[in-house]
Amino acid sequence: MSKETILEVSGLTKAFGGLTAVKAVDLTVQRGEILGVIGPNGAGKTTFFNVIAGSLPPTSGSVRFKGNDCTGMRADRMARLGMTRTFQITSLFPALSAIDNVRAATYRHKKTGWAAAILRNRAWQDEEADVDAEAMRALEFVDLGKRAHVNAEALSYGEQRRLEIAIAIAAKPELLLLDEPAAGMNPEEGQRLVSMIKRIRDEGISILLVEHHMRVVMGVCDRVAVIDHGEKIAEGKPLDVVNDPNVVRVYLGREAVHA
Amino acid sequence: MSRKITIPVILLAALALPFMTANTYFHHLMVLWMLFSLLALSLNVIIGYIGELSFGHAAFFGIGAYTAAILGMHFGLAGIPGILLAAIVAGLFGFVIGYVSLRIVGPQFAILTLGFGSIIYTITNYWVDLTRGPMGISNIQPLGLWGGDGIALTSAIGYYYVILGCVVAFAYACHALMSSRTGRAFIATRENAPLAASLGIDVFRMKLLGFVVATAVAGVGGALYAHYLTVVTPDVMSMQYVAALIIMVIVGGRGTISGPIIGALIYVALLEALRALGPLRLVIFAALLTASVIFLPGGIVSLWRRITGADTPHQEGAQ
Amino acid sequence: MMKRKYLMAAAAAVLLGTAFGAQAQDKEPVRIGTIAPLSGPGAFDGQLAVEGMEAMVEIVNENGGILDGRMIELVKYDDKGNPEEGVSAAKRAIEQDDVDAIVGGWFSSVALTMKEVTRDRIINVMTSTQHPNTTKEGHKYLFRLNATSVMMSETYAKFICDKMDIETIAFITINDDYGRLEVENYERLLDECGIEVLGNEFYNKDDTDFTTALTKLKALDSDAIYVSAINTAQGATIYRQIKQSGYKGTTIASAGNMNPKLVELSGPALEGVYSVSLFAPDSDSEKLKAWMEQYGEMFSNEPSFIGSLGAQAVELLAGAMDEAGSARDYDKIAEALRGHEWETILGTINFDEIGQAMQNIYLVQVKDGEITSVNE
Amino acid sequence: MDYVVFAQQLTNGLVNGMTYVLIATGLTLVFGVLHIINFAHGEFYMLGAFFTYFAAKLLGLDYISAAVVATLGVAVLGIFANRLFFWPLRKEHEFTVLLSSLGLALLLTNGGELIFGADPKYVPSPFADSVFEVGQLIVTQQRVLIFVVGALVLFGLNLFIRHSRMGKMMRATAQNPEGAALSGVNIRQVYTVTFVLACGLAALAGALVGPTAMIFPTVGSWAVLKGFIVVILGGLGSIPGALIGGLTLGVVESLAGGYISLGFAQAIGYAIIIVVLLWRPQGLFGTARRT
Repeated sequence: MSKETILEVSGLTKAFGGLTAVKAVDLTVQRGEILGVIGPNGAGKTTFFNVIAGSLPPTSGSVRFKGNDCTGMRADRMARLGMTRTFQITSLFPALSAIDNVRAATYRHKKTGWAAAILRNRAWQDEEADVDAEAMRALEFVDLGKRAHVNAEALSYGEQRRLEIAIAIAAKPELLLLDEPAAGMNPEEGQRLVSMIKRIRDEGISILLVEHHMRVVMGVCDRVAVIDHGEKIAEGKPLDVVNDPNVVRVYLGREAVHA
Repeated sequence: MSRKITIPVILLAALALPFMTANTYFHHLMVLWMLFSLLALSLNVIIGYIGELSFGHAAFFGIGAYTAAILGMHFGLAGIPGILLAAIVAGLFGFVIGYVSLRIVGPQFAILTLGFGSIIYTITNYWVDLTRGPMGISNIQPLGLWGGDGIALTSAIGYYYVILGCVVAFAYACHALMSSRTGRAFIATRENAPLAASLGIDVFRMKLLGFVVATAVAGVGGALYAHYLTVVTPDVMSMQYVAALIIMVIVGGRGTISGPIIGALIYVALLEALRALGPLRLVIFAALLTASVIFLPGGIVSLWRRITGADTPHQEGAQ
Repeated sequence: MMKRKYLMAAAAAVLLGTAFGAQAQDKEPVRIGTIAPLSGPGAFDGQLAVEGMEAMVEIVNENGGILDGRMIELVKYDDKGNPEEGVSAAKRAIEQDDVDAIVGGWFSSVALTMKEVTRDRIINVMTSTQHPNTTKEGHKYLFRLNATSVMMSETYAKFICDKMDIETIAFITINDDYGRLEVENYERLLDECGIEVLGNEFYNKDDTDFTTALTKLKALDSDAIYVSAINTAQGATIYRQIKQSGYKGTTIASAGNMNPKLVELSGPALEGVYSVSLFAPDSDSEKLKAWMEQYGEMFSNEPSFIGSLGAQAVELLAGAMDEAGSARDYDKIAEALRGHEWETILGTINFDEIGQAMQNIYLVQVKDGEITSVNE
Repeated sequence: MDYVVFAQQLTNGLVNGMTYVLIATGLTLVFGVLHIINFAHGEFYMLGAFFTYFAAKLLGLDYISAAVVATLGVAVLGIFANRLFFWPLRKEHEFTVLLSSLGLALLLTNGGELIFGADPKYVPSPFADSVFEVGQLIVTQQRVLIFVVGALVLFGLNLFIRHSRMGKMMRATAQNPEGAALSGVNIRQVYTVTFVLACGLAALAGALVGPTAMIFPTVGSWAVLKGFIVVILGGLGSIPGALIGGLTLGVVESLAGGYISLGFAQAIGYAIIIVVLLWRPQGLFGTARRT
């Protein structure tokens, strides 16, 4: 594992009026790493995630991606730099077929435009062939190859969540931000997700994962950070973190750590 | 596949259409059909592809018509340069208005375009020195190559072919758009803007691009219209035309290429067929319109899909 | 409601007209196309115009028709008061329905565009349009009945100068070519006789409230306010709001826009208001009386100026076709129209070289809710 | 003298503004609660004016009774309009619903022209020509009536939405239709009541404004245009927004017409709105979807 830092968050703070949802959080993601961010409900995980992903502007602090300052940068520009996110609530192009969902996701790393399509030139033909092949590969990666021509809205919930991942990886990001990918999944689907996330990392994509399900986090993350009341209270290897007295105290009485 | 056969057949039929009748009035109706097809296709870029609704489209149509008329009146330009300038002027207006309005989306955007449309309409009505006010500009020269070169298109059949050419070209451009990276970005923007942004698509830029293209093409339509009818009044910007264009796109089937063309045909043909009903005409028209919306929300094109069973492979639109 | 039923029946009759008409009469009818605003904001004016024509058609047909027993049939087209629709309607009338003559041009904007379709192709009698360009840039088969706004304002200015005891005047004017031309004319003409024009406010054709303009005009404190309103609804609102604003001076209605409906809608606000018109309902012309009687039998509306112009158009066409001995020999019909003076329901009329009619203009005034002509 | 003219123009603007408010309130209600852009809204204004006219003429009612009958009658029509044109399409795309309302608008205008006749009509009112004079300021009683009734109705509507059970259900539906349905709100009833209120408000506006101008079947398109402008200025779905937006538009038009140019008054009104929207794209009181 190389030691290159791909994402560096320092002193990140987000306040809504008088309420400070995120307080001076520092965090780094190394290239090729899977970092999990956990915390009880209402701890500020989602706000933290949205500020990093560019959906919300931070009150103070900075986010650096591959050494570039991208604090408060618009989501689409961050995506073009190589950072892609998923959404907590299933977010697809519902009226399009699964393959068209994924095709649209290849936008970032393709070049030809409308004019080339009108001319039907070589570059366009080559690229369209690439788009089709890449989209199919992404679908097969999440076991949806056979469902390629089904409209996204007609897929089952589990399939839709996997399609989201196919969309994310078809964008070929360097860093993937996953927002509670296991939300609403049964244990079996969760297990499938864990192995999928590992395979994504094997493709060379670094991952930052905000999650609620401990099982997923424990199974897949290289490192884990814990947030409570907007503050980072622990960071380290998953096993070390669950045994951290601070973490135990935060989770006790709210929910079992090993739930 | 069947597409390989149907498109040439349709094209041939469109080319042969004026020869089916010597009645010049039918030729006039054909010209109107093609003109509305072009306008409806352009509005379809906004409604069908970027998924916004514009109540200001007739204003851009009017800007194109007035540009052509004023250029002809003051500079004797009555040809291709005039049409290109009409497209540029309408597109520039589209750029400024889109740049301002597309910061918000959905119903707010729609009504904002209504406001801009009304402003343009009011100014056209009142700036008499430029536009000659409510009387409009009449005696606009017929279409030529450069203007003042003696070549002038005066027959309805001639206009039919010129506008048919524009419709075919723009329909092809729309088709190409849908199989391009840009088109996928349009549709992604329409279907789910936050997700599109997370994939690196600049949603605002895509919407603006679509809006500008649509307004520029509406400008071309306006210029052709002005040369064909030889008259333009501020009425071309009225709500009547705004409503007519929206009706064509949605009744035909938004987000498709055949839909707006069929919608335009239905609009022209139905109003003509109902003419004999006298005062009942518009009532029946409105009743048919609402019935078609309620029973066929996906537009006429969706009926075709329903009959043929399967989804067509080239389904650009979501109903 | 009766009137509605009648209109529906008339529409049905037009539908069936060709089929049954041909059976009932031996000879084919002469078909006159009329292009008028039958829907939209001008619909009422269009209705009045068409009613006037229908009453005259009835009179001609009852007297045995024209050209040795051919009946006249009206074919109605809706231009919605919109020039583009006017062009379409004219094309349809000529190219599809093959009518024998066209009566139209109620609104100037429609007239100016429609004449390009009818140019040198068909006899086209323009009615209420006042725009000078209608005939100035007209064509050899085009005739216009109404006086141009220039002719109207010259006559009217004379009346205003001679008969009304005012020193200052202000205008509220419709913002279009017609209105602008009127203001221009009057500023010059009234200035010549020493009446000072204190100001003018333009309103737009879709305005429904005029209090802002009237507040400004009232503050000018002129002896008279001249109201230029073609649209009956707008006119009535303006007259009422002038009264409501507490204005005490003289109100003058623009030329050719006084009609019974306006009087009815404006109520007391129009009492004593002057206008000029080609149509004086209290005239003692026998022809006019016959037409008004016929109109009263057929319709619930009062006969109006715009309707009388429609009737005059039918009357002239019938006469000229008879004289030409054909409904289609347009050169001969045009020659007949230009050839001599005609006695019509509105009195004597003759046409100049460009097809512009010359006829009497009366000064009228509303007295006890009736439009009455002001005699010398 | 100058300040009298100014005060007069301001008064004109406030009264005209209140008619815009009455028109816009129903429009904003339907959008706020049901997320429907109702293009036919202006036609209910038209119907309100015509029903008042016919109630007075055919039933021989005095102006106030006729206005009440017309308002209630059109409110009932709202039930049918909803059942036929809006409720069946509640799950369709917003563009489809919009087109349905456009169809309804065309149907009502042209149907109105056929049934009521194309001739303009005047709704007689005993208050139309009587004036209040405050110094040199002159206002007709009808215009005072418009302002007072408008203010009272808005106040009542506000109470209804804030405190009644139905008002709470409407607010719940506005925020989250699915959630509201799950928690036992009768969505169908909310649709009905919203349309009854909206159509009633539009009709009331028509009944009140009728005597200040002539009425004709195409007057609805004017009304809906003004309504949209006000609603977008105030913020779609916001009733305080409709109030402030309507009065602002009325005053701006009146002052722009009075002191700049009458012909451009409308354009100036729209231009000011666009400036406001540049500053607050969601309108003065609204929340908007942003790109």
